[in-house]
Amino acid sequence: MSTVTVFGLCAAAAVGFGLYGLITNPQLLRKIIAFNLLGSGVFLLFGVVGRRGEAAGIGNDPVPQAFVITGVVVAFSATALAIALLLRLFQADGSTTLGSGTPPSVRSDPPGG
Amino acid sequence: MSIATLFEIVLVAVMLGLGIWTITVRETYSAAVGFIAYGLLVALIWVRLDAVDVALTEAAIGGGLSGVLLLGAAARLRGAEPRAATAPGKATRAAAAAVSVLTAAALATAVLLLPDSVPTLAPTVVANAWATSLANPVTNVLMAFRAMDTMLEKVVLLLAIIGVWSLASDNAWGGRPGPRHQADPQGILVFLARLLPPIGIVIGIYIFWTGANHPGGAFQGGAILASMWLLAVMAGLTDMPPVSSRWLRFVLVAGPGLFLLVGIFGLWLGPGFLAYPRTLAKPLILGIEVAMVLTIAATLGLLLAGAPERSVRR
Amino acid sequence: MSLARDIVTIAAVSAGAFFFLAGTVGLLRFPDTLTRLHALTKADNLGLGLVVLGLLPQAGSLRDGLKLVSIWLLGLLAGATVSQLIARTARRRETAR
Amino acid sequence: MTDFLTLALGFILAMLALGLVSILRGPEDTDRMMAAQLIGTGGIAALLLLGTVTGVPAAIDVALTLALLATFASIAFVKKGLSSLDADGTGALEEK
Repeated sequence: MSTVTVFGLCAAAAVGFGLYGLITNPQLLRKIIAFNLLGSGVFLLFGVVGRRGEAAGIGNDPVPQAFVITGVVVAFSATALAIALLLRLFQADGSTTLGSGTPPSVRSDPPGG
Repeated sequence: MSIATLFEIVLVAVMLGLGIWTITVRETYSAAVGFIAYGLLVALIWVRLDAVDVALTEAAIGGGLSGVLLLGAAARLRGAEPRAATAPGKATRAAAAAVSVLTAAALATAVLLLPDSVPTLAPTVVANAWATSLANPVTNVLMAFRAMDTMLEKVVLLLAIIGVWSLASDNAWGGRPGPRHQADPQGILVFLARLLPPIGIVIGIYIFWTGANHPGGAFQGGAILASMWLLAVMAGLTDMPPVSSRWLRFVLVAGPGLFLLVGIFGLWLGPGFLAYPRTLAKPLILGIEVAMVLTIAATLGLLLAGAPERSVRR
Repeated sequence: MSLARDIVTIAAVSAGAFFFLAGTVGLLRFPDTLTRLHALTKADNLGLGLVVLGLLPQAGSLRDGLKLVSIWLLGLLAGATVSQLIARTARRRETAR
Repeated sequence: MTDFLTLALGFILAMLALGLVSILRGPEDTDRMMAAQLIGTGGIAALLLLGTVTGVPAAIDVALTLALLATFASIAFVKKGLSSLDADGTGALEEK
């Protein structure tokens, strides 16, 4: 087995675990973590394909590398925004899930202080 | 099987074990810890794949900033865990497992059946490196050949920070994010927060500067600077600025703003948007990167700090 | 010359690996936070230090060597500070009981 | 030489995994705080060895970055632990 095969299969497995966690975990924070896991698997697939494209003295095709760096930054921004939304939901509603059931009684903020 | 392959399998096994653990463990807090370790192992894999630029980013984000972000959220939500909602039923779980296994299997098949002829853009990148006189191919792609992506990525960071700020409650609008940390003058934390940031700032600037010719760059350097800033905040040596302050907003838009200006400049004088004049390519790229490293450090620090919580009015 | 370097590397890296082993065994076997912290610092300071020492002869340039040493120094600084903080937390938790 | 370093690398990784298992199971929060520290040092040692084995000298820069960010993560971790202690009502250090 070559490096590419081992890490490629690992990336596929990471995507699978991430997807499973994303669907089955009711906690929103856990969903965010699982989504990051899924994302890292996708990025690794880029890396594996880039590794195959080694040429001209560069060990890994620089174009997918640049894509992954951009992707990591965007994923981080999305994670930060998602966590801020979650914390706000918790503050307003006391819940950490998007469950059905009783409609949340949104406590309005005290009028602008 | 060679020793190298054996090592790779050990690495992958530990990483996937951590991945499973992160998904299945009961406490969210532990899952966040697991995710930090996972990020570190992913950085190791990137080094093994000879993509050191990505490894640097992953070490800075996956192992560092993302982990701290998740831990902070997990610590805050801790009390809410016991009354967590019901887990999905057996049927849902089975369906989810089936979907996940199918997806993973499809990807694995794709990996195993990759065609023998390998498309690569590496020779093209190397052949065009003269245009910028930078030796790091990844920086060339990020800052010149696909500069549009990088510019828009900075805009995404900016949008994220606007999104986070707009979640502030009415009485904290425009205020300072996070709690005020009290400095304990005798404390070990204050000692560290005085000693480490100077070293960290030097290393951050080094990582940024070396990005022209070796792995590194503005984003990775900015992440280090942001962590040093937050360390000083956590030790209570300084406070987060109110998000309504002018200079802070100026720093936040400086990077993408300068990028955009240079881009329009290229449209006006040169052949197209973001086309650098040949003689000025390197100074222009460096100028954009200097502005960007500051913007990135401020943005990452503020993203980690979260929505404003304290009013500026006393 | 190259042989002498390799011998230094093998000896120091083996010793470093041994301290990582010792630290891990300590973490697994010791009963409470403070003793485990004691085990952890072995892996922290000596393990990393010996690995760095072993890699120094393999470093390509003086600059790489300096970076290696500064990594170890940073590790020492972090280890000393963080274990102090953890120990303090453990102490506070115990008095709180 | 490369083979020996690869072996050492695999060994340290295995130790890291074992240490993580013991710590992550750990009943106390302080045990988990140690995890962040262990990940930092073990990971740095592994990165340095990997850089030498794979012939990527720039791995040293990754290790340098990690040394700083792992310290930051550990401190953030301990701080969070301290503040959760405060939330238990044993002291008021933070939160306004």
